[in-house]
Amino acid sequence: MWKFIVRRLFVTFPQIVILSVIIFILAQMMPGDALTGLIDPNIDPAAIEEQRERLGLNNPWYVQYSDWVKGVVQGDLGQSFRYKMPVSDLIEQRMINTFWLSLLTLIFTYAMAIPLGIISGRWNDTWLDRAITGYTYIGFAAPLFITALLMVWVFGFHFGWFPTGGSVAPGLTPGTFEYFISKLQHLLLPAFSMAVITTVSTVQYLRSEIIDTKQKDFIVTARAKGAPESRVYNRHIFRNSLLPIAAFFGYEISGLIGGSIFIESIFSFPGMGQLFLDSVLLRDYSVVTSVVLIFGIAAILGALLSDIILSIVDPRIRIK
Amino acid sequence: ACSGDSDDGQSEGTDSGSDSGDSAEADDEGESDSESELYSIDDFNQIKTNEGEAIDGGTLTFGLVSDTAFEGTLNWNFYSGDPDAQILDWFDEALLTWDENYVYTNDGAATYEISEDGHVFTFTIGDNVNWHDGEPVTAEDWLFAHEVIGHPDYDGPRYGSDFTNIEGMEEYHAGEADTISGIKVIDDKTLEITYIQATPSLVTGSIWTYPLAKHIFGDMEVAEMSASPEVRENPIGFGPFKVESIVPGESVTMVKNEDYWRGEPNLDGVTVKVINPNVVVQELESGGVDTVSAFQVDQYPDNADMSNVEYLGRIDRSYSYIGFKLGTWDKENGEVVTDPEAKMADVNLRKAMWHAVDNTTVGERFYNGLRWNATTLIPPSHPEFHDDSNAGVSYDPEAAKQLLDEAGYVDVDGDNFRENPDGEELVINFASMSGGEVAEPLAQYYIQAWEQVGLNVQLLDGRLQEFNSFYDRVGQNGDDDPAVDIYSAAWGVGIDVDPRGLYGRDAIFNFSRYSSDKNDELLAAGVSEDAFELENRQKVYNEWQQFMIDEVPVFPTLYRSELVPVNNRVHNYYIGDGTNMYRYDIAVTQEEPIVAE
Amino acid sequence: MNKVNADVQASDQVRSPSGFSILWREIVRDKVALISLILLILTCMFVYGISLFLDQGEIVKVDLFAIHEPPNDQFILGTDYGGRDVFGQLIIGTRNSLSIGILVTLISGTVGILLGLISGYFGGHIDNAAMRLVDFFMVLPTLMIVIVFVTIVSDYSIWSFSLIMSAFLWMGIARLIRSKALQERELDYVQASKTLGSSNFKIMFAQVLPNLSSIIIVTMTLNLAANIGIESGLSFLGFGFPESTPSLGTLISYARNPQTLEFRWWIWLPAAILILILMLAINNVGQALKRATDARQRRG
Amino acid sequence: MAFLEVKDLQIYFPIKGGVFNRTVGHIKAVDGVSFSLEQGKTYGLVGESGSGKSTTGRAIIGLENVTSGQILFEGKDITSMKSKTKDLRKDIQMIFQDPYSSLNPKKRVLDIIAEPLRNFEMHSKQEEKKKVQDLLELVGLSPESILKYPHQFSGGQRQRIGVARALALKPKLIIADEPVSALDVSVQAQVLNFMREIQDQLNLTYLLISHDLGIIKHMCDHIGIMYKGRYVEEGTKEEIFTKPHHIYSKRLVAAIPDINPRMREKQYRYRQEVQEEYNSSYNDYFDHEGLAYSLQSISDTHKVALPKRG
Amino acid sequence: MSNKLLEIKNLSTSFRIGDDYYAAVDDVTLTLNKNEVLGIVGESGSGKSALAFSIMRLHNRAKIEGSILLNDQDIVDMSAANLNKLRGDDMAMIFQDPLTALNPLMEIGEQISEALLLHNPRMTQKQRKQRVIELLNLVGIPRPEFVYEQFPHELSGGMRQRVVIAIAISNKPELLIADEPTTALDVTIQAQILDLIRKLKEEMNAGIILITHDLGVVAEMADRVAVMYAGQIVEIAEVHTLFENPLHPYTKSLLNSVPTEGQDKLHVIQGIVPSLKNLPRKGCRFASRIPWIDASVHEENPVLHEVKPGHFVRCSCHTHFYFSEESKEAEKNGIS
Ligand SMILES: Nc1ncnc2c1ncn2[C@@H]1O[C@H](COP(=O)(O)OP(=O)(O)OP(=O)(O)O)[C@@H](O)[C@H]1O
Ligand SMILES: Nc1ncnc2c1ncn2[C@@H]1O[C@H](COP(=O)(O)OP(=O)(O)OP(=O)(O)O)[C@@H](O)[C@H]1O
Ligand SMILES: [Mg+2]
Ligand SMILES: [Mg+2]
Repeated sequence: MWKFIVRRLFVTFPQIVILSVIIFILAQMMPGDALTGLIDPNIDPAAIEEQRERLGLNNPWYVQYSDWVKGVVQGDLGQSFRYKMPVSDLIEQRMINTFWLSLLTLIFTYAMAIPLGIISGRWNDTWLDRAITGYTYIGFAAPLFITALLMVWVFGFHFGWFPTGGSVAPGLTPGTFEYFISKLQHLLLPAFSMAVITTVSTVQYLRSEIIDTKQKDFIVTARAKGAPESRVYNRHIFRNSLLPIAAFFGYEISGLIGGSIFIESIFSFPGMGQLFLDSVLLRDYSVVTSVVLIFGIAAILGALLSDIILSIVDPRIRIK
Repeated sequence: ACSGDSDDGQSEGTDSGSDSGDSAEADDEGESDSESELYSIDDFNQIKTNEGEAIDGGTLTFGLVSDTAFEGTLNWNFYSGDPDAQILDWFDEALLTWDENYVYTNDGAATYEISEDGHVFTFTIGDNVNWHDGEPVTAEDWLFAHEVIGHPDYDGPRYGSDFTNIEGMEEYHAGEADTISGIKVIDDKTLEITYIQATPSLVTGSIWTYPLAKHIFGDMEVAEMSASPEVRENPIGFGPFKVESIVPGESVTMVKNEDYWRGEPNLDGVTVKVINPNVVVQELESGGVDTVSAFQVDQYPDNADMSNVEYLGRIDRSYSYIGFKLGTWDKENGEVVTDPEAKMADVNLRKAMWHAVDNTTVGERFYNGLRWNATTLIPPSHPEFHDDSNAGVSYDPEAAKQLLDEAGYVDVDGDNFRENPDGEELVINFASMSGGEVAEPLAQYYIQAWEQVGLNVQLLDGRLQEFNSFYDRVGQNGDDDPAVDIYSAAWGVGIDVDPRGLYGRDAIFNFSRYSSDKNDELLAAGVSEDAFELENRQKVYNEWQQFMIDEVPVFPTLYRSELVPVNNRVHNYYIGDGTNMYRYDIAVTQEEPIVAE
Repeated sequence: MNKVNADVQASDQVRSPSGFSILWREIVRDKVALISLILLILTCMFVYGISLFLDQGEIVKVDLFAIHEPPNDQFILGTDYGGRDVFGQLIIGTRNSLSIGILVTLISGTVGILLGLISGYFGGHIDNAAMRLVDFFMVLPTLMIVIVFVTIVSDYSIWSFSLIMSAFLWMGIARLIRSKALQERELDYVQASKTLGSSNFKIMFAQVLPNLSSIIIVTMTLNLAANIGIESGLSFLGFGFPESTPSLGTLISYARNPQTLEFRWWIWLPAAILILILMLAINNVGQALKRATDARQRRG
Repeated sequence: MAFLEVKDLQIYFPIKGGVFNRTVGHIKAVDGVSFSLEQGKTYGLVGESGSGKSTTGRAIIGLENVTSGQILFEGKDITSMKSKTKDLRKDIQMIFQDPYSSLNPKKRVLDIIAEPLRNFEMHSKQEEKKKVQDLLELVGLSPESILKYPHQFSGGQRQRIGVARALALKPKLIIADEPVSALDVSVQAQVLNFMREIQDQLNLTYLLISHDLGIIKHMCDHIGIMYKGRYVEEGTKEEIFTKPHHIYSKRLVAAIPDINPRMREKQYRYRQEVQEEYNSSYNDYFDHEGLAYSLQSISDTHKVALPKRG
Repeated sequence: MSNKLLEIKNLSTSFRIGDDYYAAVDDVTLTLNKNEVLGIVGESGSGKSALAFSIMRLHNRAKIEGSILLNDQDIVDMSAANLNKLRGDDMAMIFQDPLTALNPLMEIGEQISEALLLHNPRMTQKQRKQRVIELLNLVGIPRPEFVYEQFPHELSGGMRQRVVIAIAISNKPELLIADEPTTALDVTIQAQILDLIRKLKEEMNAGIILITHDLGVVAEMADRVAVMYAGQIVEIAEVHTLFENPLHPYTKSLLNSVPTEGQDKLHVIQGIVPSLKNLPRKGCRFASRIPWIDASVHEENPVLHEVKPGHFVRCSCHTHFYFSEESKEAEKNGIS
């Protein structure tokens, strides 16, 4: 097991290095830099140039890169130009929000996907199944942002059930119960909006997995033992069909990252996705590179996690 | 401060297709639907009408409209983004206030006197002006602000010509001096600053009026100040409200500063929270916020009858313009080099292009009259200097055609596009910035309008340029992209009207790269000691406005207005300057905002 | 009886194994899929046909006097904030979005199929390397790279856009084809071809590839459904095509503006519905094809 | 000079493992196998599943990399892939086990049978078609079948198509890896009969791989028995079936069910005896790793894996 | 009478193909006694498995007609709940492919003990485990405690088949159906498994239906043999009778196509088994495969005739059957 993880990490490490180089070069290729935004006749261009020099923005990318790597190795992701604070602090703030958002999204996703997938797979080709597959097709076709916008409109403003922006109501003291409740309230709608879309693939996957498992020989064996239908489904079919879903879990992370950019921007939710988009637009390179790197690492770790989960739950590929 | 201003207006106000296409006057009747009304900024107040009885206390919610989180650099000496400034306004303020003509007055936290020769300013800070922690605001603090900004390690954007105009500042900045020779602390509350050049600009915004609390920042490394908790988490000021808590990037809660020097504020507190531009209207309707930092004028026609708010309005200190590339930037010497051979070098061509566009209609159709035809390069937000009598260049496509014909721009190959006087094909590349919702049809409109007079104008790369690449290519770093022939942009004008920063020979932001001796002369005259005399200065600038109309290195297209909706429960709210109202005056009539019907 | 008698007519249900006819039969049998297919073909014919007669320049022409017209006689679907005819934009936008979808599907499909086939067929180190490459592309920050592309490439056209998007969309199909090719190469007919002296190249493309054809058709169809909406997300973030190149995404993303979303449905709703219908239709066809390739799920 | 001679053939498959996925061991699929074939005869290779029969066959035709050892065909070394010249490749062909998967379902019979022709010989379309039709007739299928697809044939017919393909290049040696084990008894008979017929006609040599001793007995002249990658016994049909010497061979022979129900009891008892012998004398026949010893000749044609005497 | 365990009367099992039902098992009638092994042989697709699945009622979408009486209880009309009580208890089945018949994600022990749990709910966990170990011992698996916790993929094919058998016999069924239990296995292992079944039969006194296409296996194991062709039973007889005196042309052909000593040329049955869809629904189904026998000798709608006590044959064409020398000639001609 450990050997396996170590081996995966060995493969992962160069991936991360190449990833960081690529994003660094890309960041440099973008027109403008963090100081471009300061179009102000009252600001002396010389002062800007001075700052640019001081921040090393005029160095070739590899020099900047090596400086950055030197920092990263020492755990210093650099300084955000825009926020005037260490990138690591900034990311820490945002990451917590995104973490909870993703977690809740995942919970919603699975809470919806598993029952729907099971119903759809067990009673396939009934009207219930058709309704569920219909939903999955529509969910597959509907752009995330339209769904989210409509959610804000309907549940945020029309019904006024949920707050429509931010991560917490102003003025609450962290740690108090109100703070916690407020946080949760702010998470519900974005998480649900995202889950409505992310559920789709899991439902479809689970459905076909169940239909597949239903035809397996060992199911006949179970029936031949005299197992009633309920037991055949609960003990044999669901268990076997849910395993691949468990392995899917890690890969969901990549999807969440992509989705968070839309959701956070629509809900003005200060998380990593929003930070990423802002930093790209404002050329806050140290933040961009760090965020992308973290996204990349999260995706890589997600894939690793999937492999590990699969190797734990599936005895056929269990690694000692 | 002036700033590059992306054209962020959206067009929502609709005008239905009225009869013919060339009418400049709006047609309110016809087949138009309910939204086709025209508005005028003159119909708006700058100060909220008060209805009902104000209560004691209450809290106001201020919507900070932004699609990004605010940076949280909550100190005037370090901030760089507008959202931070919006927050700062509530809890910190400048020592000097100004009137509606942007001239410093003596009713602020400090007063000033000018020496005979206009070089030495003596400031006196009011005795009851104290920081939120009770420490008095001192001359020492004011000096300290200058020392920090001038420090070589300073990482904010403030250091510039305003500072280099102080005696001894450059030596200090270069590290050659330990102190700034031009600034003297006379006593606890009195400061004296000597400026190298005495200009009328000094009293219209060129003085740094934000002290920095030395008792707090005094022991800190300059480089670390902007990231310190004293800026980000527990910011301090001496304004009417005190910061109580901050949710980074999202919201700030403030309570009243009972010790405020003007007196105890009416409100108990203020909550500033970021709201997405997409939900401004909904937040206002539902009472989620009392007022907002910005309201896009194109949303106004659809929401003009929102029942729970009153709209305040004023003329914005900005204008949109179209510029012609006439030269390049010489990095070595830091000055504009005008190229007489440039594609757009023919003034008739430029003027014809101005004649060709119908800005009145653009303003009416895209902005329902809340932006309107611009005539000169000094907007009416500066009533003292804007030349009302100058009508600029009118929409007249026939005149445009004639000008072009005379200048030799005629269609020789019959493709309906004019060739240049040498008979070569003339394709004009137009750079326009993306961002504003209406940006694209607007650019498209201009191209069509020019096509009408036979000019082949093409959008650079066939699309709008993203903010950063736009300014990169237009030459904000001095590297002008030769592919750009004309561009459309906007300038926010500083409270000081002096246009040198935008049109001076040594201004990198003079993107058209136009220069001439006459221009230099006029601009210099505008800030000479003579110009202390208002009439002289007006004369100079009127002449300059006309000169720019004649030369057309750029031409202004639209003037703008600013609208702010305010919940009806709010009293004494105001926008703009010189209203004689202050934030501590603001009050509310009930605990909760009024909700729209 | 002096005749070779062994050659028996195996069965009456002699059907071409081309797979295509099976696919076709499945679609015909499935009413929803059939209707979807007809709808799709009609849409394509209509959109591509009519856009030959439409002048894109005319449609995207700004008309200051026709801004935000609701649907009327002159403008069937009203106008947008530039006074431009929404219906015309819808037609051209659909064409553009379809073209993008098709292009992206084809380009990413080709790359994916080639890499997957090579990787699966040869296995071993080649496979290993190829799969690491796939892994790597999976973690690349697609959005950022696309944004950079949009800002630095001066020729931002349907072609270049499709190319860059394809660079991030070939991995799924590569994986699928690889796993199928891995299975396929173990089959005796591949071994047989080797013993018969066919080159690897020949075996891969002439022998293995045809056997993957139905699965390729199915995935490509389903991918097409996904790829049609691909630029709408980017348009939403402000990195879509210029408005002079209308697309469904551009039209939908006008809904970003709250005023448009709430008061001017005619600008974005038809596009949103159209994209939904297109994706559903293609998806329906794809799902029917999928059932056809999976004998156990085949209907009837 | 033997027609085909396999000398001390070893084929190892690496086992990957460890942190770096390095090769940590080997599966000795074939471990020191030597035998030779006579032209025109059928040589049978039997053994239980996984004993390395297929691997041996596949190595001869070049589908498997040889770890060490030598394969000589008509005196020429064809051990490595490269040494297999075009002509040599034509001389050795293979019939596969599964008539369903060994024919590409997407190809017409014409393309299937013409594949080797196209690779090695240049023919016009007409010639090619003629040749294919001739081949079809040879294997007893109607020439009209060329435009049909494999799934339109029964298992036995498919296997004939496979044979026709193998015959297209007029090979001298055919390796038949379980050619009938996927077929029903009645169809099996069809294919086996036919294989014998063309052998006589075309002077073919077969290397017949099977685990069905009934078939081996029916078809082969010489038989080799494999166990865990090694030979345990080799001899003529009579020697193997009437006087199996190695305990494993005995066990294998005893395991064949007898078709005569009256022999049931006898067979059962015989099997018990062999089992007892197997249990008691296991160590005499297998080394400490449970592998067979190297072959010792006990007669001209009969060899048995026994520990070296003395 | 009391010796009769299973009685099948006019059983037909039909599958839906397209819009019609086609009978894969067509009008099968047979009986099985206690402590008897009934062998069923036939080519692939002749309906052997379909018959077995019908007896267990394991088809989910087939139409079953006729009656199946197990200890005089009719299985065909039985409710699902009652059926579940029977399955795995009174009747059990061994499947053809041991590689797929076990749940890959469940421990061996759990899979066996599930069968116990379902029918002996009062057994404690401990008792069950003990019984599982016993069973594993019984089917000859070494180190049962260890295997108990293993997963299917960790066992060889032969081992897995033993596990499948252990599951089947866990509740001492009266009826055991073994559908090609050794087809996937090596000869040596086949011999062991057959020994095991034989031993179990003796111990349990069960009736066994042994389905196979290997005539050798039948010869070794069965007391009586039924030969199936195209969904029908064409001949049933006591094993010695059938092997020594086969009557139906199909049985004869089958026996002749097995390679035996001294046989130079194996017998070949012409043609192929007709597929379900194009079965001749009328007349002798084997007629097309013996074209040299005149059509008139086949019965219109042949039924099983009892030609001797206990020896049943369908269609009287057997009285005219001879192996066609002509056909052999034809094949030779075809080659030359
Ligand atoms: N490509 C391979 N990689 C690793 N091991 C292999 C490979 N091919 C075969 N083996 C192993 O080599 C051994 C011999 O396999 P081979 O297929 O030759 O046996 P066989 O006697 O033909 O068996 P069967 O009767 O099942 O066909 C087996 O243990 C098998 O697992
Ligand atoms: N679920 C089903 N749906 C449709 N047809 C089926 C189904 N199961 C079996 N058949 C058909 O019924 C016929 C009998 O099949 P069955 O599996 O009983 O044959 P078998 O004698 O067991 O063959 P084998 O020896 O290959 O196992 C075949 O033609 C088969 O195609
Ligand atoms: Mg083999
Ligand atoms: Mg069967």
